[in-house]
Amino acid sequence: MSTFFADIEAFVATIPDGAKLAIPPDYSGVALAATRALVRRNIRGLHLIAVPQAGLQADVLIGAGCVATLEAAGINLGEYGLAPRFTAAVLAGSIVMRDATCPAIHAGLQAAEKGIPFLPLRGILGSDLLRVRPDWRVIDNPFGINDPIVLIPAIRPDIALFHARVADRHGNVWVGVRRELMLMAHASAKTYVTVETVQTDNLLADPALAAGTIPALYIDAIQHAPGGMRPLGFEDETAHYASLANYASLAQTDAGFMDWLRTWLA
Amino acid sequence: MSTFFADIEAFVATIPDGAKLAIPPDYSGVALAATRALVRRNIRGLHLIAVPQAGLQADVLIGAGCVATLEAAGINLGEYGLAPRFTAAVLAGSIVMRDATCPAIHAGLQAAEKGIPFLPLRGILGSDLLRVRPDWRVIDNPFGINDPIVLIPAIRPDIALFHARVADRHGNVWVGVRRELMLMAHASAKTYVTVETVQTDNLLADPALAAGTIPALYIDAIQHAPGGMRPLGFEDETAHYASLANYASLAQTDAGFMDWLRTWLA
Amino acid sequence: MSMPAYTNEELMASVMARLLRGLRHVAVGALSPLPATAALLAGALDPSLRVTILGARAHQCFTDGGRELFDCAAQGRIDAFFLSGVQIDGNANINLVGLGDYAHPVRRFPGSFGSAYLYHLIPKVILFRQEHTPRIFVPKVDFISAAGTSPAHEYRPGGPRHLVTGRAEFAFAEGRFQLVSVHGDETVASVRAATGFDFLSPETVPMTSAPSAAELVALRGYARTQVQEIYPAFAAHAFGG
Amino acid sequence: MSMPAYTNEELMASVMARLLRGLRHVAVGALSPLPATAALLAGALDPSLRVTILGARAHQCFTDGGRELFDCAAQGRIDAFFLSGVQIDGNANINLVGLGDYAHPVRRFPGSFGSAYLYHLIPKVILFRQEHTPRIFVPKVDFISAAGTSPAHEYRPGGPRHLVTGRAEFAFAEGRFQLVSVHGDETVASVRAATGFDFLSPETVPMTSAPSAAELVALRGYARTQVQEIYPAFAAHAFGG
Repeated sequence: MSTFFADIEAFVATIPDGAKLAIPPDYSGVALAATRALVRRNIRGLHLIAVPQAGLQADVLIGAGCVATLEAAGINLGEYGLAPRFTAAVLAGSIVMRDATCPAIHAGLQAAEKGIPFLPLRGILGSDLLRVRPDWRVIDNPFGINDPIVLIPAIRPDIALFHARVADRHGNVWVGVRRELMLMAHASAKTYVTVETVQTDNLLADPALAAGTIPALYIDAIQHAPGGMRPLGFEDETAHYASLANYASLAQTDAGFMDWLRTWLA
Repeated sequence: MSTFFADIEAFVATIPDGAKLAIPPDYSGVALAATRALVRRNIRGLHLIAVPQAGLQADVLIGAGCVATLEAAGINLGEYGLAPRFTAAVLAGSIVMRDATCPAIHAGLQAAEKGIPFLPLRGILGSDLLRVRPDWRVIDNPFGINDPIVLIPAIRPDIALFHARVADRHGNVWVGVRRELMLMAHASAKTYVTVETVQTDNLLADPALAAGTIPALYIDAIQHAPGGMRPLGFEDETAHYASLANYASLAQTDAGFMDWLRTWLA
Repeated sequence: MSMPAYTNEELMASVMARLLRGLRHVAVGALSPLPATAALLAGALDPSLRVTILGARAHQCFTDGGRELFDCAAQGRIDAFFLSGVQIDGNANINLVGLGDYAHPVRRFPGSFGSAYLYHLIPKVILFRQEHTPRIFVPKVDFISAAGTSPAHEYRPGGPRHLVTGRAEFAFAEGRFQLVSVHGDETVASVRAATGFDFLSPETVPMTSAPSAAELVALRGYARTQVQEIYPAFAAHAFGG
Repeated sequence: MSMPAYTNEELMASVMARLLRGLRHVAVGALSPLPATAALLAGALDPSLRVTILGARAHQCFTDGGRELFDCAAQGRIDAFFLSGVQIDGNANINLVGLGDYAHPVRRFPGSFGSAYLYHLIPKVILFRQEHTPRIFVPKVDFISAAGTSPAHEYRPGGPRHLVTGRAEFAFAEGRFQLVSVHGDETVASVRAATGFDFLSPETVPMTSAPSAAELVALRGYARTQVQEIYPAFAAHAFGG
């Protein structure tokens, strides 16, 4: 089912304005080369679903005006503090923030993965999240007595977008222990992946690799994009932290962010 | 958390009469050496939960009088037909059969894995399974209108028991794509595993192997038992089919089964 | 009457394979040699058809454990599936559990497996049963493993669309079976005599199209080779030529 | 007043580590350098304590994706966890979202992360916050990310048990904080002046026990080395010696 694209502009061209886009956190496989191509083509109105939290990628997309709604359990730049463009946008009221809690986002995706309308989840009761998320319901557990429990509705993204180490020519993608990427692929209508390398050998033919592989059945678009997480490091923490620190200091102001963005897009 | 046992009698000694025991199907990792030790020590009153279907192992335990209840979506000897001791026991009314459907067993275990009291599941409506499983409920989907949906209560086994290729000295167990074994381990209070080999290198230190590894956190007991699936074949289908055929022909009668059992236990 | 140039299994497989035309993904359950043959035949004739055969390593891509087939179906990623029954009734209810009263059965079978779920979720479910007799095709099954029809308000993207037996092919629509074609020497009357429930039919129906030369080549080449690895016993008798 | 022989972070970490004694498994969230230090210290002193630190490859065994921490907690396999807040009130409610009205906040913080869930499920949640001022410890949080207490009928195996700040240690029981000890030169009065909510306390409380020699060795040896890899900036200033 997977289509291999020859360039990243073509790869992102089929991601429409207003798409409900599932993205992983900065420490997982963030598709930043694809994000840059999305900003370049001036995509608008994205509904980002952070699985379960967001970082640089979401902050850049928000700063560049691409985002209408962010659904996340949290957003920051790791040790480098608040996500400045997100903070500014929320204070200005220019994006809709759908606050969540990490397990609720996983549960919503698992509901979509299972094709069920909701998943129950313990905890959360008494949190103001229930007040600001009227789409989360509380029912009395039908298997208990006077036992309120929260129901999280299914989250079905239009597109899951992430970066991974390797795809094979059959369209299978290896993610290893990053199973949240597999959950995103199962739960989303389509899955777009950029990869460091493309190999000929079938990943599913190797019993060790197969265990960490998303089958091509779930993958719609693949783009070979070495360094596709830059400026973040892919399994290179020094580069990773340095980029976050640099961004965090520049993006404190609109002007500083625009400088960073111009450099990045150039 | 994993304890390594020196012999299989000690390994099974802590599995009590009446335990709610989760077991995989014949094509997955069936712990038959451990099963033989359980029969030898004359275990009684087991509540078997087949994940999601049973075969030789369950039939032998039923024939040997070890089972009070079987919960399964199905039981047979693969191409070799009906499970004869199960069939005889049901016709004689000597075991309680809790008929299920495959995804309901997976869903019940996933509910236990998530620590939630139930999971909703599509389908099933109109099936007589709902009549014979009063513990399954039907509610109106709170997110829909006039949309009945089945709720499957959590299945929390006392012990998951299975056979796997390899454990490491830290107590981690590799199951590869056999993720239902991982689900069983997460959902069960305790997990007992027999393995073909024990290695020194930490499975979690290898990114490829880690993706298919159940961490020691979930593993309580490990027994090194090469050939622990015999007479079934472990990744050896010829031996596998031959044993099933042999058993299927002998176990048609009580006497034939007792002959088979005596030989197996000797 | 001349000896047919193909076995009854080959005819059934070719009929079932034709029902998969134009689909993206067909899945076949464990212990289903005839559907596996049909799916492999369809895949041989249309390489864009994805064929998933449970229990066969070479034809299965799942990496998320036993639940993945069921999740995948609920996600709408499986277009067709095959189900059978120890009894099948005129409402397409199927029984895989037992005969007689459930609490005190006179015969007991393996169980419902995934039928109660997949029957509701996979758009095109093809029922099959080679033995076509009144003890299989009954007015009402003793136990409904999976219901053939549902009230309109129930969520049900899937359900029975076809029934292929050793004697005939039926369509299922609006809660009734309709005879589509009969195999070989069968007639509407002979099929009716072998069927315990009523079904719609014109007075005469066409004879089921025999496997084409191309179908027989694919059946006896690629499909047989693959099936042999999964179901050696079945492969030994099901293929002609 | 003499210069203490340990940093405030080292004191807090040793207090927090002592609260982990006798447990089987402590987990530490991402971006939690002080809890990570405490957990590593506790693990160094008791090798039977399993320490899971999210975001640190060397201290994490999970293989089922982002949901595993939360599933694992719900399974009862995690005994202790640490939470903090931009505001914490006298009912142990914590706020990680923002100041002012939610719809029109005056300040916005990252969000609730897993707190709304883990606070209810992990038996011993240890609240911590080095800055101990009335702007943090408020009478009532502006937004309840996670509730400190629940009605008796609600399912809640977990909850807040302790609070460790830069000035003092508190216990939390029956819906109230109780002062347990004060650090260094602090007094009940100075802690009360720094705290925006009321709490129980005798007239005088003991001084918090300083890190022992063994604790300091483990802190500045094993714990520091490990923390450096995860939180280089924190490690650069938090450790003395």
